[in-house]
Formats: sequence, C-alpha cells, structure tokens
Amino acid sequence: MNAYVGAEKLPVAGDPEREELLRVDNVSLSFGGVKAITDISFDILKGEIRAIIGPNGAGKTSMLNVINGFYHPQEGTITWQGKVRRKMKPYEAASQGIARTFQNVALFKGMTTLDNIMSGRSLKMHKNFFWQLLWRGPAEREEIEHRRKVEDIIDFLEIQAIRKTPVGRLPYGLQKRVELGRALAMEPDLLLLDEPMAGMNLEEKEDMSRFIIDVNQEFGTTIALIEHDMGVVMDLSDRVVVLDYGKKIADGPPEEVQASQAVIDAYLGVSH
Amino acid sequence: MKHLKTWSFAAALAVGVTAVGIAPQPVQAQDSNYVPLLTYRTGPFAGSGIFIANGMNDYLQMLNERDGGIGGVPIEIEECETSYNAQKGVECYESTKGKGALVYNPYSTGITLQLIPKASVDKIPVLSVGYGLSAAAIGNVFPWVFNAPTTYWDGASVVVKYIGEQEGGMENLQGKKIGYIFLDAGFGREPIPLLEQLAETYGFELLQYPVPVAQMQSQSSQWLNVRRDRPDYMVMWGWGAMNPTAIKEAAKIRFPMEKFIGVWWSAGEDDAGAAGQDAAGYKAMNFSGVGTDFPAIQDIKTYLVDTGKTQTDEEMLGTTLYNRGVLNSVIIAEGIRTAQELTGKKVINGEDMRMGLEALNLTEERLAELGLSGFSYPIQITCEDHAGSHPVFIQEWDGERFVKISDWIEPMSDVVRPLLEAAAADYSEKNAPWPERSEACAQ
Amino acid sequence: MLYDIFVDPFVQMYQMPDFFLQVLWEGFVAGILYALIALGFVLIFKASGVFNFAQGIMVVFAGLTLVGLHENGVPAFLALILTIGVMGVLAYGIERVVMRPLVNQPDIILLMATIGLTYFLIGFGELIFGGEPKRMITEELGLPTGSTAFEFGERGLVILQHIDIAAAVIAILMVTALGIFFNKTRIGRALRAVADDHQAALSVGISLNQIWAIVWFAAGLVALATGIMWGARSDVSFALEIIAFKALPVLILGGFTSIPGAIIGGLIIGFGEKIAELYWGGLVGGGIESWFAYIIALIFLLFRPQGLFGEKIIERV
Amino acid sequence: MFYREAGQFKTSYEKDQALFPIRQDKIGLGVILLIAFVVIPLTANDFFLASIMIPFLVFSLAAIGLNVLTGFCGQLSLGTGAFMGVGAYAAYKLTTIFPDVNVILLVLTSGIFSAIVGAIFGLPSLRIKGLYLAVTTLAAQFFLEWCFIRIGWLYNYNASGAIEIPTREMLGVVISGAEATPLARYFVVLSITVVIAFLISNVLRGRIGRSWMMIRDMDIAAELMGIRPLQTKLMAFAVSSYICGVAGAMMVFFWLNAAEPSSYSITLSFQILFMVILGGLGSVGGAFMGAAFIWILPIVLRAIPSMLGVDIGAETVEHLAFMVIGALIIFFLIVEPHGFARLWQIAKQKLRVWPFPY
Repeated sequence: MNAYVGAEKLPVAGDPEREELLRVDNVSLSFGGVKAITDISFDILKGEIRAIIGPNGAGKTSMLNVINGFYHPQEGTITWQGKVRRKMKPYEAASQGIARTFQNVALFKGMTTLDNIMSGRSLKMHKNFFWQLLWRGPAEREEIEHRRKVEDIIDFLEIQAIRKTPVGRLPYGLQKRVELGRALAMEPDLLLLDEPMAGMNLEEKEDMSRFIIDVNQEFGTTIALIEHDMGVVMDLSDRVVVLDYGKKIADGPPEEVQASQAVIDAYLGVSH
Repeated sequence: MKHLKTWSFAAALAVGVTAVGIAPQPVQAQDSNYVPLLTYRTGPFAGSGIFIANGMNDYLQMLNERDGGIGGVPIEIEECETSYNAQKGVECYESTKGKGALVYNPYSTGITLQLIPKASVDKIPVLSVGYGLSAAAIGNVFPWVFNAPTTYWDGASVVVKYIGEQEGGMENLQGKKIGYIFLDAGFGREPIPLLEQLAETYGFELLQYPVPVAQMQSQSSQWLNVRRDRPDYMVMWGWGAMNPTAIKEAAKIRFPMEKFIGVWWSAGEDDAGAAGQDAAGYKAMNFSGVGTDFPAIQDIKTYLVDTGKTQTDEEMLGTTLYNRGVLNSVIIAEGIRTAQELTGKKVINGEDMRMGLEALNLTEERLAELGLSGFSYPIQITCEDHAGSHPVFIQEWDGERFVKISDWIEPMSDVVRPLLEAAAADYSEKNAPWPERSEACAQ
Repeated sequence: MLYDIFVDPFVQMYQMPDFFLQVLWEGFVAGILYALIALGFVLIFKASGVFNFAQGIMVVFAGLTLVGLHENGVPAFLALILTIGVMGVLAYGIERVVMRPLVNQPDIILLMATIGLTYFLIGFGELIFGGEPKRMITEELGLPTGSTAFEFGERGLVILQHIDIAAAVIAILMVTALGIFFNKTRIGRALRAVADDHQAALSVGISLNQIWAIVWFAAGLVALATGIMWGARSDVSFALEIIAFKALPVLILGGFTSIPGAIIGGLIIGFGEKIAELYWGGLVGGGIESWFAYIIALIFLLFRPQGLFGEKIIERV
Repeated sequence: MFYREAGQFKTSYEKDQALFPIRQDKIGLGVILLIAFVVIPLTANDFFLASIMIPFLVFSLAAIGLNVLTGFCGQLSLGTGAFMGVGAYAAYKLTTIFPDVNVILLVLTSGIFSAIVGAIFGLPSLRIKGLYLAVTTLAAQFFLEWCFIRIGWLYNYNASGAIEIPTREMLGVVISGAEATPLARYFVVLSITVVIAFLISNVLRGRIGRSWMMIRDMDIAAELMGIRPLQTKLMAFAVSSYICGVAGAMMVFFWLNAAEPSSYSITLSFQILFMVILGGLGSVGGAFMGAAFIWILPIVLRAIPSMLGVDIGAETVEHLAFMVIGALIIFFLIVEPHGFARLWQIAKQKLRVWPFPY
C-alpha cells in the first residue's frame, strides 16, 4: 500500500480557489434500455488529479466516453470551461483540449513510436496538402518544429531507444507509456487515463505513477484517471469519485472515500 | 520460415530478371511468311472462338502440309491467346509484330479498334473478316484495314431486306416493330446507326435490347421486355455465350423462332443447338459455306484430322464458324499469293500483304481451283472498297443443323455506302490529324 | 417525366397483370439462384470468418466437372456422385493448403487468398475440361425441361419453366437440409459453436480443421446445386463467375452470417432488380440490372449497416 | 558488408526525416532511376518498352493510388478500375474540348474528375467499414461502367462505343496516338509516375499521411485525437482516385491507344488490388514490386514453353498461367502476408547483419 514513495500531494481537495474545469450534471446513459450511467454529477477542478473508481461494470469507462464525446448521454449536461454542452463529436473534444489513453491500448499498431507520438500533434499542424506535396519548405519546417516537442516527450518518458520501433512489437508496459506520450503530445488541458497501470508489474507501476505526477506538477495538466489499484489511487489522487452499477456512491478526498461504508459494501459485493 | 521467405523473394527477383532477358528480339524470318493468329480458346467467348481458331489454323496448316505453303514458301503460324481481352490483344500484337507479321485478325471489335491506328504506322494490315469498324470499308481513308467480305451495315440492311421480303414487300414494313438484341459493346452497337436510318426510311419501329457483357448469361429481363413489346421480328448481334442464352430465352417466352434472325456471328451450331428442337426455325445470316462437301475441307480432314496434327474433332469440320475461320484463312492465303504475284517476291512483308489484299480477286474459278466452289460468294476487294459489300445468305436451324434457305441477298449498297463514307469522314475528323492515304493503288 | 416515374409503371402492372406475374416469377427464380450462391458464402463465413470469393467459381467448377465427366463417357448419375467426391477432395485440399496456413490473418488477406483460389480453379478447370461453354446435362440427370403455360383472359399468359420450379424446390430442400444439419446433428452443433466463438469451441474439443473442411464441402454441394440450376438456364462456362458478384449485395442485405438472411436477401434483390429493370429501366436506357442491386445494398447499408438480421453494433473503446 | 548504416549519424531532424535516410538506399534509388531513364531507353526494344515497361509503370501508379486508400487509409476498394476509367474518359473529353492544350496537362487534369467521383463514392465510408465498404465500392464499379456504356457523350457518340486517342505532340515529338514511338510514350509515363510517386511519398510521411494511417490502425482512437474521420477518409478517396484516374488516362493515352468500357472492368480492379496486396499494403515501393510481379509474371509464363521448345497450345499456356498465378498468390500470402515490401526489408536486414545470421 505504501510502495509509492515520493508521491506528494498538493492540498487541492475542495479548494474553493481552484477554478472548475469540467462539470458533469445529472448525466444518464443507456444502450437500448440497459442503463450504463444513472444520474451522475461531479466536477473536476483545474490542476487536480481526479480518480474515478468502482467495481467492474460500474460505468467508469462509459463516463470517460461521455466526457470526451464518444457517447452521447440521453440526459444531463456537461460544462467544459464554463460552457455547457450536450452533444459533440469526439474530434471536437480533442480540439477543446481533452486527451485520453485507453483501457486496452489503442495505439496505431502499424506506426513507429515516433509517428505515434507525432500523431498527437495532428491538431497543431496546419500546413495544407499542397505544402505537404512539396515537403521542402513550410511542411518540413513545421514537421521539425513539432518533432522537437515530440523528442522532449520521448526524453521525458525515457523511450529514446524505441523511437523507430513499430509499436506493435513493443511489450505491453512500454506501449502504455507510448500511449501516455501520445496523449501528452496533444498538450491537453484535461488528460483522461483509463487504467494506466492495468497489467503492469510493480516496477512499471512506480514508473507510471511518477510520470503521472510529473505531468500533473510540471505541466500543470489536469488528470482524470480510472484505476483499480487502490494503493495507486490513494497515493496519486486529490479527490476520488466512486461509481457502482452506474450510480455515484461516494465523492471526496481519498481517505474520506476509503472510509465510506457504501464504498466498502460495493467492493465487498453487498447486495443493495 | 525465415529461409522460405528469403528464397521466395529470391525467386521473385529471378522472375523479374528473366523477364528482362526474354524480351523477344525482332526476327525477320527469311524462309517463311509469318502469320500470327490472335485467337481465344478460353474465356466467355471461347465457345465461338475455338471454332474460328481451329478453322484459321487448319487451312493454313493444310496448305503447308499439302503444298508446302504458298508459292513454295511455308507459312509460319503462331497463335496468341487474347481471351477476347483488349489488353492481351495489344500485348499479342506488340510481341508478334517485330517478327515480320503479315496481317492481323483480331476477332474482336475492341482489339480491332486498337489496331486500326497502329496499322498504318507499323505497316501491317488488319484483316477483320466481316466484323470490326464498318467504316473501314472506305479504302481511301483506311488503306490498311480490310473488312471483306461485307460490313455489319451491309448485314443489317440484308436483314431488313429479308424481313421486307417475308412481309411481301418493303412497303409492308410500315408500322412493324423490329427488335434488336445485341451485345452491348462496340460489336453490337456498330449496326445501330444503319438500323435507325432504315427504320426511318421504311417506317418500322426499332426496339433496342442491349445485353451487357456481364449479363450475357442472364438475359431474362431483356426477353421479358421483348415479351411485353411484342416485336414482329427479332434481330440479334450476339457472340460467345450470349447466343445460346438468347436463343433459349427466346424459346422460353415462345417467341416465334422463324422470326428471329441472327448476324453471321450468331450462326454457330452450338448456339442454336443449346435449345435443340425448340430452336427450330431460328435463322442466321452467313457468308461462308456450311458442311464438309468441299475438296479443301476434305484435304484438311486427310492431312490434319486423320493424322492427328490438329486439335479439331471430325465433328467440328464443316460447322458454320469453323468454315468461317477457313474462309478467313483463304483470304489471307490468297492475299499472300496475290502479293507474291504483284511483287515477284516469295517472302513478303506487311506492305506487300496490303497490296495483295487490296488487289484480291477471289473469282468463282479461283474458288473452284482452291477446292471451295460455292464456299463463298466471289470476293473482290478494290482500293476504294475494302469490304466489297458482298451478298450474304440466310440459313435456318432445322433442329439439328443449319440449312441454307435463301439465295445470296445483295445488301442495300445505295443506302449503306454513303453512310460508310460519312462514318469514315467522321472517324478521320475525330481522330485528327488522321493520315491521308499515301499508298498507291496497285490495280 | 414524373408521370413516367410515378404513375406509368403502376398502370402497366395493373393493365398487364399476367406480365407482372411473369416478372415476379422471373425475379423469384433469379432471387433463388442468387440466394443459393449467397448461401455458400454464408456457410463459410459463419464457420471461419472467410469471405469466400471463390464461391462463384466453385459453382462453375462443380458444373464443369459434372458435364466434363459426362462428356468423357461417365453416366450422368455416376458423374454426379463423382463430382460430389471431387468437391469433397477440393474442400479438404483448400482447408489443408490454403485455410490452415492462413489462420488468424486479417480479413483482406483471406479474401485475397480466395481470389487467388479463383484464379487457380479457373486455370485448373479449363485445363482439364477446356475453356468453351458446355451444355448442362439437364435431361440426363432426370431434371424436368419443359414448361407449363397458364393462360387466362384474352391474352393472359404466364409461363413457368419446369427447371425453374425444380430450382425453387431444390433450394428449399437444401435450406431445410442445412437447417436440420445445423440443429440436429452433432457436427452441425459443433459448427454453430465454432461460429459463435472459435476459442471456446476449441476448448471443448472441437477440431476447427475438421469443421472447416466440412463447411467448404457443404459450400461445394451448394455450389454444385447452383451450377446445375444455372447451367440449365444458360450454359456452363466461366462467364457465370460474373453473376456470382450479385451474391454480394444479397449478403449485405441479409447479413454475412444469416442463412434465412441469404434467402430473403436473394429474393429482395431478385424481385427488386427485375421490377426495376422492366418498369423503370427503360427510362435511363436499360441495363440497370448490372448495378441496381449494389445501389440498393449501398442505400440499405447507410441506414442499417448490420444487415437485416444482424444485431446493432455498439462500438467500444 | 556493403549494406551497413554504421557510422552514418544524423545530425539534424531534416536528415533523419529524409525519404531514404540510409546512404546505400539513396545510391540504390539513384541507380534505379539511372537504369530507368538512361539504360532502358538505350537498350530495350519496342516490345519491352511497349508491352512490359509502359504497362508496368501505369499499373505501378494505379497500385500506388489504391495503396493510398487501402494500404494507408485502410479502406478496401474494389472500384479502382472504374475510377481509372473516369480518368480515361475525362482525359478523352478534355482532348476533344481543348484540342490544343498539351496532352500531359490534360491527363494530369483528368485526375481531378476521378478525384471528385471517388470522393462521392467515398461518402458511405463514414458509416461502412471493411468488407461492407468493398461491396459499396463495387456499386461504384458497376454503376460507372454502365455510365461509360450508356452515356454517349462520354465517347463522343462513336458508333463503336470506344474512345480512340488522337495524335498529339509535345515539343515536336509525337507522344500520343498510334504514331507515338514506344520510347516517347515510355518517357512520358515514366516521368509522370516518378513525379507522382515522389510527391505522394512526401504526403505520406507528413501530417496527412499520418492521419490516414491513424484512421487505418485505430479509427476510434484517431477520432478521439481530433482527426475528422469523414474529411480524412474523403481526402484519401480523392487523392487515391486522382492517382488512379491519372493512371487510367495514361493507360489509354500512352499504352492502349483505344479503350472500351470493358477495359476498365472489375477485372482491372482485382488486378490492381493484387498488386497492392502482394507488393505490400502501405508501401509505395511495394506497389512497384507488386505491379512488376502481376504484370510481368504472366508474360514470362507465356514465353516459357516456346523458349523451352515445348509445343503446347496457346490456350493451355494461358490456363497454366492462370493456375500458376493463383497458386503463387496463395503461396506468397502464406509466406509473407505483408508482401514483397516486407520481404525486401527482411532481405535488407539480412544484408545488414551479414555474415552473421542475427
């Protein structure tokens, strides 16, 4: 439980000074009559690490999918940086500054590590087709300018050696790291991490935790993460929201949530 | 597996390298006349193509066996399989033209169209016996293209004339409906301008039923339309697998067979035979003899079939399309002979062949000498007229074989010729700058 | 113009009901034949996820073998049995040489492999039996050849070909037999298990290889039946292969894995294209049959990408 | 030994991002270009130029076009033949309307028309994926083929229904029509193919190429990263169809001289698809290798019997060729589903570590 040394938390929980980045109000989502999320509300403050936890099938991933526009909730609103939105295309979320990683690594398997991370810069590159045809000149300059930024991320994540390796050939832990790099390349305001440490060994988990904290502290990126490893969650997050069967059962600082009877019941499988 | 990969790659490379090595060098054979035959014995049109290919091959080969070739010089025959495919046809052309080819018989309107502009450049004539571009009959515009004995337009005019006769006079065509079912490609569309013109002249209604190549074998929609429209006569321009299907479908909707007339390419025994007795009464035009009662055909039997030097079965001898192939080769052979006479050379080239074809005069006496008396109408080609617009006859399927039921019917040259000239002018204008005829007329 | 599109065709249908019935019958027969080809596709796709492009050529190959054997002096029924044997050997060979080494490859590679197979079978079939079209030995097999005409009213006439009736009957028998085979036999149940989940099927001891050989054989039998029927309508030649493309829109409509879907899809396409061709085709110069089915399929796909009988797909990340 | 990159250090990102970062590859490309532009024209005969090299280059370009769509953007298309046809008919119409404009310019312009048509038929790709999309591209194939037959305006109402290419000159040299020498046509085809291959390689390594590969590899992730799927796919359809259209126009203008609708049939679509798959999905170099294999192999196979002096019929050779091609396709798919491009890489890898096995 205490393997995560050096994870120093900023006292942000419930800090009224902090600006609200995202707000979810009374969101419900169902697929053909099956309710995935029921009437959930919570907020994410700028600069915090917010964890979403819950047993399997609690609707965590669906919640992330709602946040970045992949699923459209039947009810409720989402307020992003003060603006209310209900329905948006997934690619719009990206341009508004939401980036994410996926539960089952969703890298571009046919591309190298470098290209994968470069793909995160797609939205920030604008030279049109005809400049691309010529390459020499603006297109190349733009490419190099972004390549520099990407190389910084590669250095930060310590993956220089696998720069030119197709990601399909990398071990799982490294793939997760590349995926984080790809999301970072988007320079997001909000970074959604879907089980960033699933399937990792202890050492890899430590590395990943360190990266997450560094990202949060060095770049000031707001992070929302789903994680099963309670130790990681308690050490990393500022605030935790707990879902069970698509409903919110607790919300608050880690210690508080950990003590909540509802949460304990949920995890122990007490029937409601 | 690793080794396998390396090996297979090496193999692929080797194939590529050999490919470069095999590019044939131009060879001018000194002791023979080289005739490439563009044939198709496979693909959707093979059903018709095999007969033609065998007929063409056998007659030339028979000349080699019996007479040692033409004028003492053997004919070097090479078949190239085109599968009726234009790409492969052009490839065949390119790979054989360097070997001193005398003449090309593409047996596909599509390939013919591709070769027409090349003919004058490469100085090799194109001989399309009763197919191809109708306008090529105008020798002054197309000095290198020959489509004797007759064009599609002549053929179409014969059909209309014949129908007129059946109805007791051309004036009775007024108000009649004539359906035209055709292969929806260059071949089938050729006669349409003429048919439209005739429809206007004689006041009959022309109904068109195109059959796309891909739909050749499922024509039920076309024939349902025929059933609805109830035309008085049906005329067909079909080839390959289209023919037997059409005749079967016609039988199916109980269209009166005696009012169904096909072009000479829809005159195969297999075409009508597919519907057997149901097809009795089906008619087709023809310009080449049917049967084996010709000494030359008997020679093919003696020299080739009986000795096993050909792929031809005995039953195939004398069939309509086989004999058509023979006639094609007769024209080639006589063209070579005429060229030899004109130039005094034994081994000729494409330019000589062009002169030979242009001066071709296959008289009745000459046909008799060849052992083909009555096999064809005497064919004469002139510098102005490369088709000759020769008459054709009508044959009828009696349930087992085709029987000639009419005399030679002259096409309506007075209508056709001006249209051919207009079409030739149109062609040369659309393909401007089309070269002026520079070849002297040998006659 | 509007009259031609919206009124005239229906007036025609009303005025010539016999003709309309005939059109429906032709559509029905064409639909049955499309459905048979589609059925072959479905069998293989269901069991192995392979989109078998070679189904069309298997139809020709089976027909060609049958006719070719007969031409070489084998009695019709013996030829039929031998052809079934040949299809069995072919199925085994394909499983051994093509499918097994390519297991777990992406769809497109498997698709390409079956197109390679198509080329091979074309060359092989023509090499042995010759490239020219052949006449189907309809009578020799004891199949009916005549036709029955129903006349009514003054000019009313509907002609039914016996061979078409036979085709419909055989198709129905074939589907019933397949239904029984899938539901009642041990192998059939194993097959369905494989269709649902390869891994699970493996874990309960079902041999995938055996199953694949069996479905290819079943598809081969369907191909043989199709080949006989279609061959009897025109003739047996490789030009038939092109018609097999028609099975693709049928599959789109019916779904790639549904046997009833293949039948219903086939009938929709059969009816649809005949009616469209005969009542509307004339407006644009005819011949719309060559693409009409695909356009139906395309429009259909835009509204229901999963086919008639497929379940709605929920995308996950 | 001679294929080593050791000691070649990239000192800038420019150099690292070059098309051919390894010196030996650059030299290799130079040698190939030298052979193509100098050696072949000096040594080859007309048959080799007209029946092997010109079709090979035309097909290579078409395969590059399809590769953009299928190999890079992951959208399977069986309508390539028809898109090539659109280019051909457009170029033909353009030469009729503008008889005095340079024919190469018209051929390059004709691609724009097939790009538009391609983009229209690419619209369903937003909702339809994989094999289903392949069937909708078949709709394009058959519908367009029907248009080529039915719309007389497209072929200037020629009675034959075919398009025939007029004679056109550039700088005093006849480059199209029957009078054009194979050499002149070869140079035109070679130049167009090389230039387009080079330009498209630039696109493929940059932002746009990357966005196509994102869609191909994981469309959902790509979308969540800000790639607009419809726009990106349509662009791939347009660019791919442009290249195919130019290839189709070259096919009739500089190779066949005349074309019927059946020249652009489904068979052509399959031929090109084979080239792409065997050459290697997602590889421009592979497109050349695949085109060489599919086009040249049958010619070689047909030539073998006569070279060996075996006397068998032309159709038997054709049947055998079909069998061998079919079998080889399956063989190569089994041995290396990623195509010749991957085999080439493996071979290079071997060279790199030679004489050690690993």
